[in-house]
Amino acid sequence: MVSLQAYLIVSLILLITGLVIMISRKNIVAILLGIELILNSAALNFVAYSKYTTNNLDGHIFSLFIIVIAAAEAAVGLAIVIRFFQIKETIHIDEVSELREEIAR
Amino acid sequence: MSGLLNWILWTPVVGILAILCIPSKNKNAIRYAALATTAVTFVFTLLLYINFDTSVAGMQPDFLVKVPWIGDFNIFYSLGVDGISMPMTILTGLLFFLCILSSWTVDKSVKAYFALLLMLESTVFGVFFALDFFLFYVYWEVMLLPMFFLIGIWGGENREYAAVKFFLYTFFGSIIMLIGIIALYYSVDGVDAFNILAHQGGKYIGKTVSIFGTEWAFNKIFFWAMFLGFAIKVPVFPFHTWLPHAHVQAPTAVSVILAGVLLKMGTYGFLRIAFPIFPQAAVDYSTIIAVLGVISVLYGAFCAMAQNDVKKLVAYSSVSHMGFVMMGMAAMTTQGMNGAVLQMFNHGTSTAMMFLMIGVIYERSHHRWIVRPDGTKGYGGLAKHMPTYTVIFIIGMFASLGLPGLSGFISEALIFLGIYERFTTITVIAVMGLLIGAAYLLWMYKRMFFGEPSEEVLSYSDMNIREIAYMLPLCAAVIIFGIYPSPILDIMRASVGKLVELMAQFQ
Amino acid sequence: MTTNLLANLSFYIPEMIVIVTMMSLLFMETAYANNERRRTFVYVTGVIGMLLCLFSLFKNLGVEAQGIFANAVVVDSFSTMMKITMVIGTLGTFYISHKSIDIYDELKSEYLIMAVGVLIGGMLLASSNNMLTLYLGVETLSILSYVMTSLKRRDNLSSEAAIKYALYGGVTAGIMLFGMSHLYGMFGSIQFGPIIEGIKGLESFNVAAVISLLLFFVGIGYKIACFPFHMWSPDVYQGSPVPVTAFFSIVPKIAGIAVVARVTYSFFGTETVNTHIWNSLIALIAALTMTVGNLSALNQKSVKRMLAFSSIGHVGLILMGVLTFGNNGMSAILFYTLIYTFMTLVAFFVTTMVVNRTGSDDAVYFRGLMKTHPILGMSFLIALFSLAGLPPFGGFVAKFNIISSAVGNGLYTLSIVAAINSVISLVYYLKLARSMVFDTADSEETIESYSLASRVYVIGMVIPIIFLGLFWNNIYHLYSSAKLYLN
Amino acid sequence: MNYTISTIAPIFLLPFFAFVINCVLIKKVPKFVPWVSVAGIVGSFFFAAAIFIDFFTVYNTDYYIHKVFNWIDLSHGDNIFKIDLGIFIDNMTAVMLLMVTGVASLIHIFSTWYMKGDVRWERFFVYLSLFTSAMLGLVLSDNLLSIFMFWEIMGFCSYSLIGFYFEKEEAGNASIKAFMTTRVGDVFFLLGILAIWAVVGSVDIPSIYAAISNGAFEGKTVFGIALASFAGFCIFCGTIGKSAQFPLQVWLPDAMMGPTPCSALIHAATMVAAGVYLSLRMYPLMYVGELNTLIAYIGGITAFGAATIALIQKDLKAVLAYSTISQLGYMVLGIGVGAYNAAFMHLVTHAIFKACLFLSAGSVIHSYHDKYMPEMGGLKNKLPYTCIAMWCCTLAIAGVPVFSGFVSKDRILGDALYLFLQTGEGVYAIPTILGFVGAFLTPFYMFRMMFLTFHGKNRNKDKYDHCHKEHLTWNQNVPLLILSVFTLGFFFSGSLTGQGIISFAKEKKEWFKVLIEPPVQQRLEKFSNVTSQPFSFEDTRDMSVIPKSQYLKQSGFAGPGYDTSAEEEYYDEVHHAHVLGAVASVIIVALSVLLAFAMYIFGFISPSFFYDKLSFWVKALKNKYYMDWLYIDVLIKKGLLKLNNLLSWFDSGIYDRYAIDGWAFINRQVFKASHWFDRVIVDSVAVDGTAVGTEIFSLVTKSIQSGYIQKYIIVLIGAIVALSMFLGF
Repeated sequence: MVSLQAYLIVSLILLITGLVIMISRKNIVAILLGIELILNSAALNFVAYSKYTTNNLDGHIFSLFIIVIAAAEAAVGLAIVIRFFQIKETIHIDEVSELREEIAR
Repeated sequence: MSGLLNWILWTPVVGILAILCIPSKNKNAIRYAALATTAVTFVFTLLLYINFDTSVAGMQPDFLVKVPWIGDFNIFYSLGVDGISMPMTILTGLLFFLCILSSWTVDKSVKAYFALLLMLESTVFGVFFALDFFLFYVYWEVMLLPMFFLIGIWGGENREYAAVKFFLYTFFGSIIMLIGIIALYYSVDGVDAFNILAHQGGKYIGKTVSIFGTEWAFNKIFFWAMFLGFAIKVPVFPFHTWLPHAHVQAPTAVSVILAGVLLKMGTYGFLRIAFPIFPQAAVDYSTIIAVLGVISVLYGAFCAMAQNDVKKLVAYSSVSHMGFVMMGMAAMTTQGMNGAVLQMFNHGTSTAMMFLMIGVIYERSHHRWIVRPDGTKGYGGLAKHMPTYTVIFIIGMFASLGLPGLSGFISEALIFLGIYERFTTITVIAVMGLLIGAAYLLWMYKRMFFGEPSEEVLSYSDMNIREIAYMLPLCAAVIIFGIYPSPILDIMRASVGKLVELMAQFQ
Repeated sequence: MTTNLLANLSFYIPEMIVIVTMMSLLFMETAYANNERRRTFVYVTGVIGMLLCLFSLFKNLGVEAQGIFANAVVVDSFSTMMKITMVIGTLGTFYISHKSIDIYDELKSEYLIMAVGVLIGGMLLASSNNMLTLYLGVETLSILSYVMTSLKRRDNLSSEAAIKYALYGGVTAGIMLFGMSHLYGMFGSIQFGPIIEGIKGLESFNVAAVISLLLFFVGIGYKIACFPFHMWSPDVYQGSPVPVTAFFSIVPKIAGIAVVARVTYSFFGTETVNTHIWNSLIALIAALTMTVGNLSALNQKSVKRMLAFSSIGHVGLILMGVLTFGNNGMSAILFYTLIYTFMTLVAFFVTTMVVNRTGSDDAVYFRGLMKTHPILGMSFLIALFSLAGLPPFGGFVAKFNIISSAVGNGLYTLSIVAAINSVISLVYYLKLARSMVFDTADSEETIESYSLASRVYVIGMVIPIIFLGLFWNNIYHLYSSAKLYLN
Repeated sequence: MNYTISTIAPIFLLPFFAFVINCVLIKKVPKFVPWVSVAGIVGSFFFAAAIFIDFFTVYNTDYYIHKVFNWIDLSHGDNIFKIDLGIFIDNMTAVMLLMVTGVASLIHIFSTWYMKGDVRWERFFVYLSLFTSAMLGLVLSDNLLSIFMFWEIMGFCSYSLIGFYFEKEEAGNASIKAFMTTRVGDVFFLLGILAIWAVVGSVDIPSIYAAISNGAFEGKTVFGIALASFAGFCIFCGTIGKSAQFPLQVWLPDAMMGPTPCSALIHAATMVAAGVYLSLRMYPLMYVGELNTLIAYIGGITAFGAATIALIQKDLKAVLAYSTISQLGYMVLGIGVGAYNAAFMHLVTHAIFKACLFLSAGSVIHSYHDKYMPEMGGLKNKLPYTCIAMWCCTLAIAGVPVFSGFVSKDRILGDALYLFLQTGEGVYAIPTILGFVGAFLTPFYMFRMMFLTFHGKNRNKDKYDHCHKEHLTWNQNVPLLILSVFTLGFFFSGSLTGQGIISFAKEKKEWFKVLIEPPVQQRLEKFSNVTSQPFSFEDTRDMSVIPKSQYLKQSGFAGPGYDTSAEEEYYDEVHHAHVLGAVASVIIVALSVLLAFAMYIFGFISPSFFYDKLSFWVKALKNKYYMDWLYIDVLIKKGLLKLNNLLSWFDSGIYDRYAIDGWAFINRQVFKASHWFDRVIVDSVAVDGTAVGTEIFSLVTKSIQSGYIQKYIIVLIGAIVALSMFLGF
C-alpha cells in the first residue's frame, strides 16, 4: 500500500525537475515541457489528496481541468514559439533577450 | 457681505473664462481683461477690509462660508477670514493687480500667461481663506501647477530646472503634511474632522502613534510633519535651496508673487495650523525655530553679500527677512507675533518693490549682473542717468534695509522687542543680521548706481508712466505703514492676541 | 438542483452577454470577407455588447451578495463594481485599438475577440469563490493575453514578449496550482468557505498552510505584477502593441486586485493566529512594490516601459488599500481602480498617437506635444498630474482615500513610504510633462490619424478625471456601500 | 506758555513740510526749492526761540514738559503692549532747540550762496530739510525708540549727502563707510533699547530716570554683566558711532566728500553732537552702570589722537574734520569725568564755532577753487570778512580766554583735573593728561591752518588772481559774522572768562550752569512717579521764578535733604581745581600759539625739522594710525567678503550641487545618510538622470531586468523562498 507521502515526494520531485528544466535548458520547447511537469506535479497532488485525506471528487475534477488547460497553454505556447522561429530562425532561449533594461545616460 | 469671500475667490476664475474666450491674436484685450479682473478683486479685498470688525478675535462671523462638499468625509467648502489672513489678503489683491500691470510687456503666449496668473491668484486666496483642511490642502497643491508653468515657460535660461526643483521641493513637504492632516482627521470624529479651527487648542497632548515600530508623541511628530511642509515654503535655512533658483529664473511678476505672497503662505501655515493645533510642541521647540530663524537671517545675508546677480541677491535677502518672521513667531509674545505678521506684510511690499525695480532695469538691459563674470561692472551711473528710477529704488531698498520711517523697521523692532526677553543671545546674534543686511544692499546700490554711466547705461530710458504707476502704490504703502502702522496692526491685533493667549497657556 | 442553477443564471447575465459577444465576433471574423465595412460592423457589435453588459451589470448592483452555482461563483456588489470598471476599460481600449497602427487592419477584429475573451476571464476571476474557478479565470486571462501580446506578428519584439509572458505565466500558474493542491489537501475542499473555516480553526501558527497560501498568492501576484513577481511586466508591456499594453494595465490588473482583496479579506479579515503574518507580508510586498516600481521608472526612455513601472507603483498603493479592506479600504480600492482606468486610457491613447506618427514610443518624440496638439497635450498633462496625485484631479482623491484608510488603520510607516513614493513618481511624470510643454517639437506637422473623434474621445476620458477630482461624494458613497460576499 | 501740538509740533514739522513740498516742487519749479527750505527752518527757529525764552524766564530746573500720544497699541485681553511717542522738553532741550534751529538757519542761508549752480543743488536742499526735521525731532522726542528712528534717518541723510557727488568713486565709498560705521554703533544702540525695555517696560526718558531712581536696574544681569552696564555700554556705542569716537572715528574724515555746508551742519554742528546729546540724556544710566572711566578714556584717546592727526593735514576741511573729532572727544571726556554741565556747554559752543569754521572754509574753497592749504596763503586781502570770522572761531576753539571755547573746554579740563586730584587715582590721570596735551595741540594746528591759509605770501599765483575780492553779501559772509559773534564767552557763562569775575543779570548769575543741572541720583526723584500726559493736557504748575536764595553756587537747585555744607566745600575744592586748570590751560595755549608763530610766521623752526625727527610717528599719522587699513583691508576684504564667498560657494556649490553632480562617492555618502535621501532624489532627478537614486536603482533594475527569462524565473524562485523564510520565521 503506497502512502500519501510517496505521492507527495514524487510530485515534489516533479516540481523541482520542472523548475530545474526551466532554468537550465536553452531550448524553448524543452522549457515548455518543464511547465508541463510542474502542472502535472500539481495534478498528481490533487489526485493523491482526494484519494487519501479528503473523501470527495474535487481533486479529480481539478486535475482534469489542469490537463485540459495545460494542453491549451502548450498549444498557444508552441504557436508563439513557431512565430518566433519564423522571425529569428532560432528557438534558443538566450535570443529572447532584446527587451531589457537600458539605462538612459 | 457674507458672500464677499466667494466673490474674491471666484472673480479671477471668471476672469480666466473671459480670457479663454478672447482670441489670442487680440493681446491687448487679454491684458485689459486680466487687469480689470485683478482690479475688481482688489476692490473686493478693500471692501473686506472696510467691513472688517477689528474687535473680533478669531474668524469674522459675518464672512464665514460653510457648504458641505464631500459628505462622507465631512469635507466642507468653508471659508473664513481673521486678523492673520486679512493683511495677506490685501497684499495678495494689491500685488496681483500690480503684477498684471508690470507684465504688460510679456509677449510670449499672452493668453496662457495671464490665465495662469489669475489661476494663481485664486488659489492663493483659497489658501488664505480655507478653514477646511482638505480645501486648504487642495489649494496649497493646486497653486503649484500655475507656478510650475509660469516659471518653466516664461522664465530665464535655466528655467526648467528651477521649475521642477520648486515643484518637487514643495510637493515633498506638502505630501508629508498631508499625512499629518489625515492623522488629525482620524483623531477627531464627527463633522469637525477636517475643520481647522476645531482642532486648535492643544487637544493631542499625551497621544502617541507608532511609526517605524517606535512610539512617538502625537503632537510632536505631527508638529514636525506640518513644520516640514511649511518650512520648505517659507523657506527656513536647510530647506531654502529651491528659492534662489526659482527667483532668478522666474519672470518678474512671478518672482514678485513668489516673494511677496507665496513665502508668506508658509509662515501663515505656522500661525493658522501648526502653532494653534500643536501649541505644546510649538512651545517646546520654539528654541529650535528661533535658532533656525536666526541662522536663516545670517546665512541669507551672508550669501546675499556674495552674489553678483542682483536678483539672486534679493532672493537671498528674502531668506534673511523671513528668518525674522520665524524668530518673531518663536517669541510667542504679543509684540513678537504681531511683529511677525506685520513683517510678513511689510516684506511683501518692500521685496515686491525690489523685484519690480529689478524687472524694470532688466527690460532695458536684459542682464542682471552687478559685476559681470568677467569682472566688469554690469551697470553703474544709474543714479545720474535715471533719477526717478533711483529715487524709487532707494525707497524700496531702505525699506527692506529697515530704515526707520519706512515699513521694514517697525516690524523688525517689534520682533526684537518680542524675542529679546526669551532668547537674549539669539537676539544679539540676529541684530548683527541688520548690519550685514545694510552692508549688502548698500554695496549693491553703490556698484549699480554710483559712478559715471557707461554708453550702455546711457541708452536706457528712465521709467515710463506705466512703471511709475505700479510702483507708486507700493511706495505709498511702504512710507505710510512705516510712519503709522496702526491700520494694519489694528486688524491683526485681536486675532494674534488670541493666539498668543493660547500659546501662553502652554509655557 | 437544476432549477437552482437556472435561477442562478439570472445573476450571470453579464458574463453571458460577454460570451455571446465574443462568439458573434468570432463568427463575423470567419463569415465576412476582410474589408472596411466588416471592421466597422465588428466594432459596432463589440461596443453594443459591452454596453449591454454594462447595463446588466448595473442591474446586478442591487442584488444582495450570495454565492451562485453551488458557491463556485459569487455575485456581490464589490465584484460587480470591479467588473464595471473592467468593462469600461475594455471599451476604452477598443477605440485605441481602432486608432493604433500597431494592430494591423486585418487583425483588429481579432484584437476585439481576444480582449473580450480576457474580459470573460477577468470577470470570472473577480467573482470566483472557488480555487477551480479562480484557476480557470487566471488561465483564461493568461492564455488569451499571450496571444494578444504576439498580435503584432511581423515584429520580433512582440513575439519575444509573448514567449516571456507565456513561460513566466506558465511557471507561476504551476506554482499556484501546487500551492492550491496542498491547501486542498489540508482543508479538504476547493471551496473558499471550508478553507476559511479551516484557517480560522488553526489554533497555532501553521507554516505549511501559510507557505502554500503564499504559493497560491504567487499566481495572482504575477497577474497584478507586484514586486517579486513583476519582472515580466516591463518587457511584455514594451514589446506588445500599445492598445494591448493599455488593456493589460487595466483589465488583468483590476481582476487580480479584486481577487487579492477577496482572498485577503475573506481569509484573514477576521483576527486569527495567522492574520498578522499575512498582513505583514502584504504590507511588505506593497511597500517594496511601490518603491521598486517608481524608482525603476525614473529613467526610462520608452514611455510604455515607464508607464509599466508606474503601474507597478500604483499596484503597490492599491495593495495598501487591500490591507485596510475592512474599513474604507474597499471603497478606496474601487475608486482608485476607476480613476486609474481613465488615466491609463488617456495616457495610452496619447502614446498611441505619438507611436502612430513616429513608430516609436521613445520619450523624445513627446517633445513639444503641447504646442503641436494642444488638446492632446493638455489631456496627457492632466493624466500625468493625476497619476502623480495632484489635486484637483481624480488621482489625488484616489491616493488621498488610500492613504487616509491606511492612516486610519495606523499604518503610518506604510503611508510615509507611499508619500515619499508619490514624490518620486512625480519626478518622472514631471520629466515627461516638462519635455512635452517646455521643449520645442521636432516636427510641426499634425498626426494624420488624429481626427475629431479622437479629440472627443480624449476629452471624454479627461472629463471624469477632473469631475471625480472635484465632486466625488456620490460615487464614493456608492462605493462605500459595496458589499463583499463572505461565506 | 502752554505747550500743545500747535506750539511744539511746528518746530519739527515746518522743515518736514518743507521737505515734502520740495519733493513735489523739485520736478516742476526747482528754483523755489531753496527758499522753501530756508522758510521752513527759519520758521521753526522762531518757535524754538519762543520755547527758549519761556524756559529762560521760568528759570526752574524742575520744570519739564512730557506729553505723549499713542503710536502702537497691541493690547489684547490681559497682555498689554503699547508704544507711546511724545515730546520731552526741559532746559537742555530748550537750549539745544535754539542752537540747532539757529545754526541750521544760518547754514541754510549760506547754502543758497554756496550751492548755487552746483549739480542737483535743489536736491541738496531736500536732503537738508529732511535732516533738519529729523534732528529737531530727535531733540524733541521723549523716548529712545523715536530717538533711534530720527537718529537713523539722520544717518540716511548723512549717507546721501556724503555721496552727493556720486559720480566720484571715493564719494560712494565714503558714503557707505559712513553709514556702515555708524550702523555698527546703531545696532548696539538698538540692543541697549531692547535691554532697557526688558527692565523698564518702556523707553521714554522720564520712566528710565524713574526706574533708575527706584533702583529697578539693581541685581539684573545679562551674560553675567550688570544689566545697567550692558545697556549703558550699548547706548554709549551708539554715541561712539555717531559722534565718531575711537575706535569708530574712521568715517568722519571721509565724510568731507560731501558739500561743505552739509559738513558744517551734519558733521560738525548737529548730527555728531546728537551722539553726545544721547549720552548726556543717558548720563544717569552710564553712572549706574559705572562706565564713567571707560567713557573718560575713550574721550581722552579720541581728543588726543585726532588732534595729532590734524597736525599734518594739508586739506583745509580735513583739519577741521579731525579737530571736530577731537572736540567731540573733549565732550565725551567731560561726560566721563562728570562735567555734565561743561560737556553740554562745549557741545553748544563747539556747534557754533565749528559750524562757522566750516562755513568759512566753504567760503574760502568756493572762492579759491581749491582746498589744499599748500596752494593758499595770504588770502586775508582777498577774503577779509571770512578771515575775521574764522579768526574768532579759531581763538574760540583754541581756548583763548574771552572766547567761548575757553569757558567750556576749560571747565571740562578743570573737572577732569579735580577728579584726579580729589580721588588721587591713577586711572583718572591718563585722560586728564591726554586732555591737556590735546589742549596744547589744538591751538597749534588751528593757528597753522590759519597762517597757511590767510597769512604769509600766496603760493599759487594764478589761482590767487582768479579769486575775486569778497564783498559783504547777505548769504555769503553775513552768516559767518553772525555766528562769530556768538563765539564770545559771556553769552554762555555770563562772564567773559567763565570764572565769575564779572557777574550780570543780578540774581540769575551763570544761567547756563543753573539751568543745566546734572541728573544725578538724588535729583531723579522728581521722575519717580512719572505720569505721561496727552497733548491736550493743560499744565497748571507754578512757573514762578525761583529766588536766588534757593540756589547753590556750583550747580542748580538743591533737592530735598541735600547737604548744603557739603555742597559748599565741594564748591571750594572744585573752584580751586578750576583756577588751577584755568591757569594751566592758559599757559599751555600761550605756549602752543608761540610755537605756531615761530614755525609759520617767523620761520624760526621749519616744520620739516619735526618731520625728519619723528618720521615714524609722521608715517603713522599719515596712515591715520592704520585703522582704515585694519577695517577695510583686513576685516572686510580679507574677512567678511571671504566668508561670504565661502558661504555662497558652499550654498550653491556643495549644499545644493553635491546632489546634482553625479559625483559617485559623495552621492553614496549622502545616500547613506537617510535624512538626505529625499533631497538627493529630488535634486538629482531634477536634472536629467545623473543622480544617486537613479544610479543606484538603475544598477538594481539592470541586474534584475536583464532580459533573460530564465534569470527572471531564478529570481522568482529566490523570491518565493525568501518570502517563505519571511513567513516561516
